[in-house]
Amino acid sequence: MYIATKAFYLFVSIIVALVWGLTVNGIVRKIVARVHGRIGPPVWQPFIDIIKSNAKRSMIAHGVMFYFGPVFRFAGGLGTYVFIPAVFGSVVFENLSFSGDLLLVMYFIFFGQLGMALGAGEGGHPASAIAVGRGLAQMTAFELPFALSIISLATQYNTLSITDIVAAQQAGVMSWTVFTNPLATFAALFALLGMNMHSPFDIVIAPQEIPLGPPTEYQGSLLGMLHTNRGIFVSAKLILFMNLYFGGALNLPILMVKTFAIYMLSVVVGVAFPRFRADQSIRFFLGVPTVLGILALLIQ
Amino acid sequence: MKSTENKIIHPLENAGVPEDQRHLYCDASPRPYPALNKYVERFLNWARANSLWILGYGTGCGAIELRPLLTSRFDISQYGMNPRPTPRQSSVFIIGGYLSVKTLKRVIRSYEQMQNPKFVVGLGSCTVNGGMYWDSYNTVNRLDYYLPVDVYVAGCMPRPEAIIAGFEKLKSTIMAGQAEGANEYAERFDWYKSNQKKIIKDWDMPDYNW
Amino acid sequence: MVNPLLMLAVALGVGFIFAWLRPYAKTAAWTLLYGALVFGLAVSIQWLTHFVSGGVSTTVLPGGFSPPVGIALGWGMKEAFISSIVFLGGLLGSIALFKTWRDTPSAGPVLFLLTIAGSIGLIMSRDLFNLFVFLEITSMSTAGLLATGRHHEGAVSGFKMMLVTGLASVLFLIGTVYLYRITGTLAIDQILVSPALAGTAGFTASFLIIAAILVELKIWPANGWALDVLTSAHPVIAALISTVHSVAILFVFYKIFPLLPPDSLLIFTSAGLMTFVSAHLAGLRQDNFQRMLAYSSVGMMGLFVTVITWTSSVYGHNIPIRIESIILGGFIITHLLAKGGLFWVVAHFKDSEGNFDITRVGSTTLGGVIITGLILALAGLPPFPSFWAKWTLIREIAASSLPIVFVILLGALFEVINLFRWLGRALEGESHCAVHAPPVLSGIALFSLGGFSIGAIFLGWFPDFNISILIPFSGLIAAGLVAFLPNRIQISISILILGLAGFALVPGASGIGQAYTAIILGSGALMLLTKMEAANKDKWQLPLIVGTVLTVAVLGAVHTALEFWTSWEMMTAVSALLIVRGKNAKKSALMYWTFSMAGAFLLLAGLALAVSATGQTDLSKVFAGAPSLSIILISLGFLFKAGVLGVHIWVPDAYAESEDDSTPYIAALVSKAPIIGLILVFYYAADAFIGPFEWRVLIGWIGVLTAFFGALFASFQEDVKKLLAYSSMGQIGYIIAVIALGSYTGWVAALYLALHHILYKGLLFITIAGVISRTQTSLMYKMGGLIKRMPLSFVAVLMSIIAISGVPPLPGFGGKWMMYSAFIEAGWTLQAGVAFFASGVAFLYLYRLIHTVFLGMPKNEHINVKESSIWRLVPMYIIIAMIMGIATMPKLLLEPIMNLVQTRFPATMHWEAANLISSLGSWNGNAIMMVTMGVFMLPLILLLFRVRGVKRVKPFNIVYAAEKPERPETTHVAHNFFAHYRRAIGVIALPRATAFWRGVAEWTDTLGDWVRQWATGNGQTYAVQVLLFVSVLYFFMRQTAL
Amino acid sequence: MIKRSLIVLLLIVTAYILYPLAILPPQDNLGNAAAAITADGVTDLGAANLVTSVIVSYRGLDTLGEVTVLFLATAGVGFVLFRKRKSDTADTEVPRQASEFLQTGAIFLWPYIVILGIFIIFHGHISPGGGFQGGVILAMAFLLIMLAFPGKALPEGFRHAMESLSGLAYVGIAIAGLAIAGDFLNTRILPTGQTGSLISAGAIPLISVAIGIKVGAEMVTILAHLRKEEA
Amino acid sequence: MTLVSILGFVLIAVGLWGMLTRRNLIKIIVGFSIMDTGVHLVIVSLGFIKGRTAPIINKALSAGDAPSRAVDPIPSALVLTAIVIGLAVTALLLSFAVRIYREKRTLNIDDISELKW
Repeated sequence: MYIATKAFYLFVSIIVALVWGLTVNGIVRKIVARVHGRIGPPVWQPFIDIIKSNAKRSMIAHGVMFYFGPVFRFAGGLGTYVFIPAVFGSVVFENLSFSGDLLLVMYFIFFGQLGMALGAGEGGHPASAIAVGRGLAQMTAFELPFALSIISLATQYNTLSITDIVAAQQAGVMSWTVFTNPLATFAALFALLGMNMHSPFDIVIAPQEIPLGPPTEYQGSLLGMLHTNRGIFVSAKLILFMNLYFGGALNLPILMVKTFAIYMLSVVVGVAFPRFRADQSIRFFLGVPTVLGILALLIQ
Repeated sequence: MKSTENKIIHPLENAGVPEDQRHLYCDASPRPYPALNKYVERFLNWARANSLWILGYGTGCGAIELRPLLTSRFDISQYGMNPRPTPRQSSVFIIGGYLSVKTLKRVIRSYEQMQNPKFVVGLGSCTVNGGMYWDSYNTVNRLDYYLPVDVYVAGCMPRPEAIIAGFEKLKSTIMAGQAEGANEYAERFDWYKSNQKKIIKDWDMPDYNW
Repeated sequence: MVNPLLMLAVALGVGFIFAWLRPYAKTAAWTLLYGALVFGLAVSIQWLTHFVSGGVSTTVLPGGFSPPVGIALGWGMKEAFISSIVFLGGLLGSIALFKTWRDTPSAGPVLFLLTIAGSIGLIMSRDLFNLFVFLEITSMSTAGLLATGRHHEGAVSGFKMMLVTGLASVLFLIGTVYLYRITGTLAIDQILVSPALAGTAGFTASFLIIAAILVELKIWPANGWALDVLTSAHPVIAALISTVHSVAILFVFYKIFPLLPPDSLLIFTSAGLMTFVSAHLAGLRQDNFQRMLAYSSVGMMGLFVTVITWTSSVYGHNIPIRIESIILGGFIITHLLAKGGLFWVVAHFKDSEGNFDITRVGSTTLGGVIITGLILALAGLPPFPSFWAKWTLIREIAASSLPIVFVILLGALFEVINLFRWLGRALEGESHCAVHAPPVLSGIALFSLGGFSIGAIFLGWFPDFNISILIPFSGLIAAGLVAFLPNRIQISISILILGLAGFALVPGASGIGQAYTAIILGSGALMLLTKMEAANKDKWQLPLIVGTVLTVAVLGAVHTALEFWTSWEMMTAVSALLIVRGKNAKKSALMYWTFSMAGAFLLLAGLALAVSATGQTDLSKVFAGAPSLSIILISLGFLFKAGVLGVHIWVPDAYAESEDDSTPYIAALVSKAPIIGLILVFYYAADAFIGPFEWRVLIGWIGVLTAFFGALFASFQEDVKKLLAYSSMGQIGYIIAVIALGSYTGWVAALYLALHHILYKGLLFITIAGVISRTQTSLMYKMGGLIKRMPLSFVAVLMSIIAISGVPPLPGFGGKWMMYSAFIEAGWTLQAGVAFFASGVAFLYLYRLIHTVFLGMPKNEHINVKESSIWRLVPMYIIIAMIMGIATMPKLLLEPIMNLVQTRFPATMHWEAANLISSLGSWNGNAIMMVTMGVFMLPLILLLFRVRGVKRVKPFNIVYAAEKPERPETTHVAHNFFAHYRRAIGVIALPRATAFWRGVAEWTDTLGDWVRQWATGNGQTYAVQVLLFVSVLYFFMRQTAL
Repeated sequence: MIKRSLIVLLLIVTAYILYPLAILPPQDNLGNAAAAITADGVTDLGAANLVTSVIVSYRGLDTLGEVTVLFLATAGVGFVLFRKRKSDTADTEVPRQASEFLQTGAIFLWPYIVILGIFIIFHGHISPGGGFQGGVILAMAFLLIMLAFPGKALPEGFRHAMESLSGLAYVGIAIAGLAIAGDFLNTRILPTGQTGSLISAGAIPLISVAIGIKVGAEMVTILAHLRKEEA
Repeated sequence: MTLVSILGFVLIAVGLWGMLTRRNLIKIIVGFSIMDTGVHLVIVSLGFIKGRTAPIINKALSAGDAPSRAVDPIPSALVLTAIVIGLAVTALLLSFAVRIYREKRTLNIDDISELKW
């Protein structure tokens, strides 16, 4: 009985996160288009794209691993999400956060990326391999400030449990990590720019140079799954940041506001800056953000 | 539906590729994919029509007219259209003008690498009848001898407004379930292939580029 | 009891008549010759047993007059021992020379016999002038012997020798007569107690005598002549000079050095040390084996002088007999049999032109075994006598003077490097050399060396040593003896040996050590299964693998410091031999050997210091009471062996160049030895490692930086084995860092990580070895697309890279989780950050590994590659099953580990059902596994609905900008995969350590070259050098004496 | 030049080192050993020549060694200079004849020298002389012959036999001392007799004889070896 | 210090100089011999006591007088041994020189240093 209830709650939670994630994507595309002076696609365009991808009749696969790539990716997104408590105090949106703590979430992010990289690798397209190489290299760089920030948080709150961290921020706005530990927050927000792979850190998927990078050979349902994942993964990341740095959310509207606001940060940066080369972006992340992270550790 | 599935598809010869590389290419012939249940298909066609991802092939002069389409002046993204950098993910192939023999080869390869259903839009007179290059020794006069074309946009060059109109035409065709060029290509594969090979003397690709 | 002088008389008598008798009665002459030697040996041994069982030393008075009017000869245990050695060496040497002697003039054997007789005289005589006579007898006879073997070099070096020893004997003579003039007697014992000795004249006279003896002892820098002599002499004669003659003169030194005041002992010690170090330093540059042996002999003399004078300065005249016999006896026996054995090897393999090619030695297996044994014996490795001598010596010296320990160990390091280099060359002979008969005589020497050692152990000379520690050695021999059997039987027997060793070792061990031993043996046996695949071309490999596994395993079962050191040395030696078996592994094995030995010597210094400081033998008590310095030295030793940043340069080559089938044992098992070592140190050493500074913190930083740079270097490798090697380096870095934490969580993490490292590194190396054996290359960019051909191997690699990277749900995550928790708990936040960075960088090489090998474009030449054989797959999948099992139920594994660690630290983690709760967070391996399965199945099922429409295409069916790919080689992105990363932060990955160590090596080499150029080859210069040496020595001596 | 200066410097330093020895005043009393020997030498051994007593008996082992050294020199020289005869030409070559003075003188002097040698050997224990001195004189006699008549020499076999047997005899006497008197090289195995008479001093004369023969034979051998090289 | 011992030391120095500076093997051996002779002189000088006689019991020296009137017999014995040994060494050195000359046709010590390093 417990399991059935849990499964139902989980299902609801996942659907909400997925829909919200895709909607945010749509809104952002609209906003970006407006900034460009365009009308832009409808907000629901991401949903149509997913349906269309799945509506492809034919598909090709380069091998089993190629086929599993999106599965890994999606499982990674799902897993990341289900290990994060989405709404503080909610039974439905508590997800499966009892399985582990912050470290689990950080490492589970790799799960999808690794699987995707493998699938892309089996695709055999040189651009995929190049892009994976860039992606991994960039990842090592932006994970460093993020990790330093997380460690700083762990020592600040003396816990690694996300729920506990959120609980510690419930004393008011000024108890949010962004105010109590701004250095760690900024380090992490820099890392978020990298994680979201928006410009200027989008060398990995540079469409004109290496056609979209890893997913260049993906099509049809496989591509659809990658797009679906984008929805849930964005939600997961944003909710994680919201929980860690912005006091979490007590209900869904607050969650939506906060996550949207966090996402807007990378969007704003993204439309304002051109693209870094891989080595430039690596050096960037190992510069100011890392120093911020180290300071966050040392100052405590 | 069953009959098409069970149809024995003879392996292709792939004579164009060197012998020691043949194992690196898939040697299956394309096959047509039948439509699903009418209502499901109608829904899917709606999605297909509203999420047209473009593969632009801009070797001809027509490609210059695609830029305004993508930017704020005309902004086709409002119709759910988007350029994609790879044929694997694109659903509409825009041939931006005349095709020389050399470019035709690439066009065929790219077209075959798109996934069913896929649509072709020919831009400009050159794709219709050769246009001003009709008597050139090295250009192709009629595109639909080599690929199934869904919509021609005539003009030399057609204005962006005309292209948008062409897309609207394409959309309605898709919604009507009549844009089955991919299946046609598979069904008349031998005919198309022989046409293509007639023009392209140095056929150095596999016979079907999966 | 036979009068010992009869030995001398018989030898002289036979010497006198041999030449005359030989033409008339050949057989009788030879019988007499050998009879005299056998007689002497028998008499000496008879006396030796007499003395050992409590007999009292006697004085022999020829002519019946006691000193001062007559000559007194001493005869006691030491004399009997040395004379046994002399006769044994003489007998073996004469056997080796018999063939040469048969068709040369009688003078050869006569001179040989008289050398022996003269040496006996030197040993017994306690009269200065009599010593002079016997000195002249031995130097004349050896000089004459140099003409053995028709070569003018002998005459040249004989001339030099006569010139220098003539000068030395003049000094000796002047000193002798003046001592007589001053004290009125020539008997050493009376001179020693004479009050007149104290004056300036007495000092000067004594000094002259001792300086002369030092010249005869070949003390640097007055030893150029000796090098030339030993180089040019017939090898057996060189052996005679270097062993029998030198040992006799050494004994003279032993008798007369008390003539000088005790304050001067330090000068002798320094002179000895300088000789020891300079000889081995100069030996580094030798490309002539015999000259290298000459340097080694000279070095040994230096060590002897050091030992004698140093023990005397510590103990006065009451040196404990056990210490003296273990140290001096051990070294002397080794010197005689091992060095002699090597000289005999040279003699045995010299061709008719007098050229010696060491590769011939290894042309037969037996020959290889013999030279290996001899060289290991000379290098002071267990179970040979010199090993015990080295241990006792260092332990004794460490009690009073650490600098001397370091100097000795430095010299010893040069020596072992040198020896191993030659061993590498010798073993090459197996492949490209016509078969030459093995040197039986040297084999006998080797055998008796081992016998001495084992005998000493059984006699109970080492109460802190349990014979079971030698199990690996017997295992190695046992596996070697069955090497002729069919492959699979052989492997079954080897596995059986491992099992038996487990029965013998595991019950005796306790705690962490017990678990360690069991795990090492178990995984070793599992990995051995892979060898069932194909018959072994290399007869050595399997025994060495068995030996390696056993030596690594036995480290967990030791109880005393000596046992620990013994097994450590065995492990070093056997693993080095395993590496050197690789096709082009000579250089990398040498590097491995160098760094391992450097580490081992640091360990030795630390252990010796700890043992002498605590006065304990039990490992736990030794570590518990050890001074900080010793803990630092010991852990430094372990860090060397672990290949941490800075000393890591041996790691990649050693792994990459060893045989593909051997690498798993080195990478997965041998790399655990320093880990268990560190754990044992920090387990027992209460808080000793918090000295003037936080040593732990330093190690922690070294650990995480090793982890980081290991991962970074790995990312830039093209050779798959080097990649894995650097990966191992990185993983070991994590383990070291968490051990250094010294906390409950840290140690649980360390043990957990170590165990996993065994599993997945073993798995990876087995799999990759399979891939390499199929593709015939280890360069990754030459592979590619193998997933189609070797899917099962792909899955294995996939599993292991997920496990290494720490991605849930596989158990690697548990290790990472505990590691970070431990770091944060301890407040090591920056270290945690570096560790995290390192684990991020690890993704780079892991992806590169799996991508460039298994994904991407298959190459045409690998089109027919098959999956690895079943004998590889079975162990692979057993390991995978274990990994999966641990992933699902980590509690099964973690609970015992936590119980073990709980004996040392208070627990800071506990279980709630399947949930592991730390002070910071929680980890539920079981739930994670389930959730992951769930979230994986969901999209998979979704996709499976569509699987019908999927067309499986071939590698070249890719979008290639509307072109078709040209060739797989140009399409496979593999070479310099992380070029952009190199461009970004490659500047910190420059091979600085390599450059540094290369610089060290070059400087050492240059220094060695400079030192060896001291021996100019000009006899006159040598004479000048002798005079110079005497002058300089005089001024040093004056400082202390007057 | 540097080397020379270094050597000069070293010689000065050596002189400095030896200086404390060189300035020792001449002794005016006998040391312990010498005092004991001069006091008891005659009664101990019965030899009038105390130096011979010391050589043969008190420090007999030195002398045995000394004989061995000489023997070694012989063997060594032979061994070092040994070469397989390449052809017989070296032997057939006629050596240059010595002058007539030398030849006549040699024939004339030879018996006297031999007699002198034998005398010195036999009287070593009662007057200055002994085995070594006499042996060398004997050798000189044969050297004279070798110089005067190249190609003539003591037969090699005879020399070898003398060398070996005299050496063996020495060792034998030494062992006899061990067997009879309990000490190796004890010369008192024979009665010491009347000091100053020819038959006295125990085995000392016997040893002198052995030494004399051995020294003589070996000197001749060494010379023979070295002379052979001229050719 | 006696005249003989001074002479001995001078000979030692002269011999040493010859041994270390001459290039010709034979001259080196001669130097060695001179040095050896010097040592012998030194030894002999040590046993001599002014005003005493040789330690031979005869009409000139009765057995009872020996301790007070005889010189030290031991250095004489030692010097005999030393002389013989010196002779043997010289012989051997000479034979090496002969052998070297036979095979290398040189007597220059600088030419026979090929065994080095």
